[in-house]
Amino acid sequence: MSQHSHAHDHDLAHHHDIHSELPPDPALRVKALESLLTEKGLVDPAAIDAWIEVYESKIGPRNGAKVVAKAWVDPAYKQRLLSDGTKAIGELDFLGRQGQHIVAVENTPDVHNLVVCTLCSCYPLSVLGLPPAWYKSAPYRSRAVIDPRGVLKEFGLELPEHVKIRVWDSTAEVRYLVLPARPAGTEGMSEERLAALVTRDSMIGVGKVSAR
Amino acid sequence: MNSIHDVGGMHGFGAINAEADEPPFHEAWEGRAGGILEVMTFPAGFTVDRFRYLRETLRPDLYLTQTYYEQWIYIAEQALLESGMTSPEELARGKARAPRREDAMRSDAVWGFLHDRAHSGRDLDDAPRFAIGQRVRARTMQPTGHTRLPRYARGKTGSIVSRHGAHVLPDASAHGKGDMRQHLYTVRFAAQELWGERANARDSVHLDLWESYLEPA
Amino acid sequence: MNGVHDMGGMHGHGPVAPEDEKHEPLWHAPWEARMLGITRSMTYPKGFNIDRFRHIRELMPPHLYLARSYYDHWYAVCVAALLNGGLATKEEIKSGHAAAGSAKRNDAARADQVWTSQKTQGIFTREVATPPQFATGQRVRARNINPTGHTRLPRYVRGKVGVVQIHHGGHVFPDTNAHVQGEAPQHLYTVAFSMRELWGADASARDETCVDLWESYLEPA
Amino acid sequence: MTASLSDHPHHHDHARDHAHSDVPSDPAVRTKALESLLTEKGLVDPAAIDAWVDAYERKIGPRRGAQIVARAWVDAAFKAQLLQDATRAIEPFGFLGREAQHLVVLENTAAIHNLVVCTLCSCYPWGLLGLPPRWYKAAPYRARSVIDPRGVLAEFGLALGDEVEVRVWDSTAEIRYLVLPERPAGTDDLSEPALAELVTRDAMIGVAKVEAPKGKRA
Repeated sequence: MSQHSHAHDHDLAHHHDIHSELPPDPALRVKALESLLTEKGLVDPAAIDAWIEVYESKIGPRNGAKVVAKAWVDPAYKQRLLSDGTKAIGELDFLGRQGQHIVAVENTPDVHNLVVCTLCSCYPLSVLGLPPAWYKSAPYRSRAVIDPRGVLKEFGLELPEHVKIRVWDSTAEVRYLVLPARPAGTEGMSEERLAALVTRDSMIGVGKVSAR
Repeated sequence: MNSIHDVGGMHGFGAINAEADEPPFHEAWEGRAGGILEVMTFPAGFTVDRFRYLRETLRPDLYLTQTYYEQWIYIAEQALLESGMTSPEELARGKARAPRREDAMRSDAVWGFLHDRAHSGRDLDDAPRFAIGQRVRARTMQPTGHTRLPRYARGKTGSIVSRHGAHVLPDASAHGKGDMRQHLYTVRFAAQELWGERANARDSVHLDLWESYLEPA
Repeated sequence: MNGVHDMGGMHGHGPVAPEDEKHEPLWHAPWEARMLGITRSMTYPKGFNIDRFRHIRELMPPHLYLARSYYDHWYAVCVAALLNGGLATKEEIKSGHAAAGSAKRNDAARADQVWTSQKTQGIFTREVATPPQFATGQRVRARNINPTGHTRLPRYVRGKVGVVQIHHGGHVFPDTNAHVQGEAPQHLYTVAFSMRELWGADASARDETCVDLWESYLEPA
Repeated sequence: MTASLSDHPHHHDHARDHAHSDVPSDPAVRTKALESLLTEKGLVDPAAIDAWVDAYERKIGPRRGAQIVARAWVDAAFKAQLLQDATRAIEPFGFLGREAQHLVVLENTAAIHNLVVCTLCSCYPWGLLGLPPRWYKAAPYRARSVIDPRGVLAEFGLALGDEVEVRVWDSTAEIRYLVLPERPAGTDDLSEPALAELVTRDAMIGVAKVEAPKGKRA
């Protein structure tokens, strides 16, 4: 497992000496970067717009909510989802970049799952859209693996002592989707209505789904 | 506390850039800051361990960017605020409200203070638990308060190379627990035990560790 | 690389203080959206990949890594990638304009390719000739290694013993891919570590943390 | 003892940045404001600050440590006592005190090279070497000296053969370490004061060797 340190040091140099010579305000720097890249033909602004459109209207937590609702109403699908998340989510055509290899982890009365990426911000984008700011921040990344109950308390979620917490640190390209418990009192609901109940937070593991 | 101060074994901080013929203070205010933190009257019960702990609570990016003596000023501000000796308004305005004390250290007492022999060694009746040469493991523990057991050594096995009698335990003394004392040992860890077989087979790192940090290996 | 990015198990970063899901905007400023678009669609140097992106981010000056917001990290990485790859100069980055007379490329990713990229990119499973060394249920130890280059083995699990939960087959290996030394795929496993093993006797006896680890990170326990 | 002092270990680890917002950002202004406030409250005497600054600018510095090294080079009995109980051996010099209460002297030999660091903050033998240099207190040195001591020494221009054992000493308690460097060849005729002149601060931290005087070098 050799790695050439010279390539590594080379990158280091580029970071160090540029930041002190640039304006602190990111808005100015990003504007300058876009105009430079456009002038050099290294980016097409229309493609930037298209990517923003992808996350503003095509990809988001409603994808994940549909997967959860289907698993709640269709036991066979739930079984497929838990045994091969990628294939089952592929059935709904919700696979995609940062969501090609997905493992669904089920919350039960005895086990509560919590997803984090301590090393950067890995997150199942294709089913949940872009991660919230707190998910990418140092407080969450640092404490989720050492004090999950303390972190959940900050989300207003207190789990009884007997519940086992399983934290999933997304250190590879495998992405984790929490299958929250279906709330009581939703027996008569349609799949669509159930999906509407499913919150983004519950699919990360920092919240539960409530019937109201 | 596993905060940013515990940097042993980290990468990414770049070159050391040692300065030749460096003056003790690069600017006048640094000398003043050093002097303040050394000769000022601290709150009752304040200890060097509390001093170190307060520095560890600095916001991580500030810990890495503020100069050393600027962090000392932060420590003094925290010590004064948390003990109520100073109010936030006084600090912000630099103007005092409460009555003046007359017991500050005088200049003619400074040389004596710098050569005073009060120290952290303490008497302790119970015999030391570990012997020279004994194999011990640094415990895997994650106190959220002050500790002097760096993360890089936790869970690692080494051998006792010397004993220093009993000393005040920083983990207690930093949090108002006064004079709890424990036997203090120097433990040698092989570099390969700490960093894996790619480390030099001959080299070692020595840490001074309190008895409660250690367990028989 | 034991950088500030490897923060699992740290204290001192303050409260999570999450924004309520119902009110958190997708972007907290327009430049964040533009920066995402740039990162997704700009032309990178040859051989650039997501593992290299992560590694260059880890190489940010530590205080900037801790102080700057997320998309501002992406800005730092894109700029470093452009400079390292010779696609732009420092003066161009500072001015925001191409140097006089410099060539303009015509191969930038187009808007009509975006959805295809979203649907098809980011597949990291690969065939691996050798059979998996470990089986689910087996006790393994995360090796005590401290590479100075990119790795996905967090410091908090090194030397710890866990149980293989899932075998994911072969995956691109980041420690070589990040340094443009090939994908060198290896078997990938999810390993569960009890909190007590990771953090000591005061930790919960019941909870555990699962980490995805490549075969070369592991040894039989 | 106010409650906040006894906030026991499992306090919440909220980073204390609230105090940063309402104090001046420029450290010089911030220090001046603090000094004037403390003086008004009678919590500090500016003349005492002057005396402290003067002590470390002019009186307490590496020349103290150099005296001890030179004595050890010329007086075998003292060296033996120094290596056995440095605190007692150094007592007569009048150097003990602040940040120099429990001393251990580490002898460098052809086979063993010692290097001193404090990875957690900046512990350093003030009484013998004065105040630590900036690089000693900064992250690059603190982070790497325990994991890559030979890389650190190379940055100081010191290359050690693989046959040499490097011992790093992380000052995690109140024990303060002083490296006793090897005496350079070709200095047999030098007086103790002349030998002391050769001894650098860096050599007593372990990031350098003591060089023979220019004329004498092989």
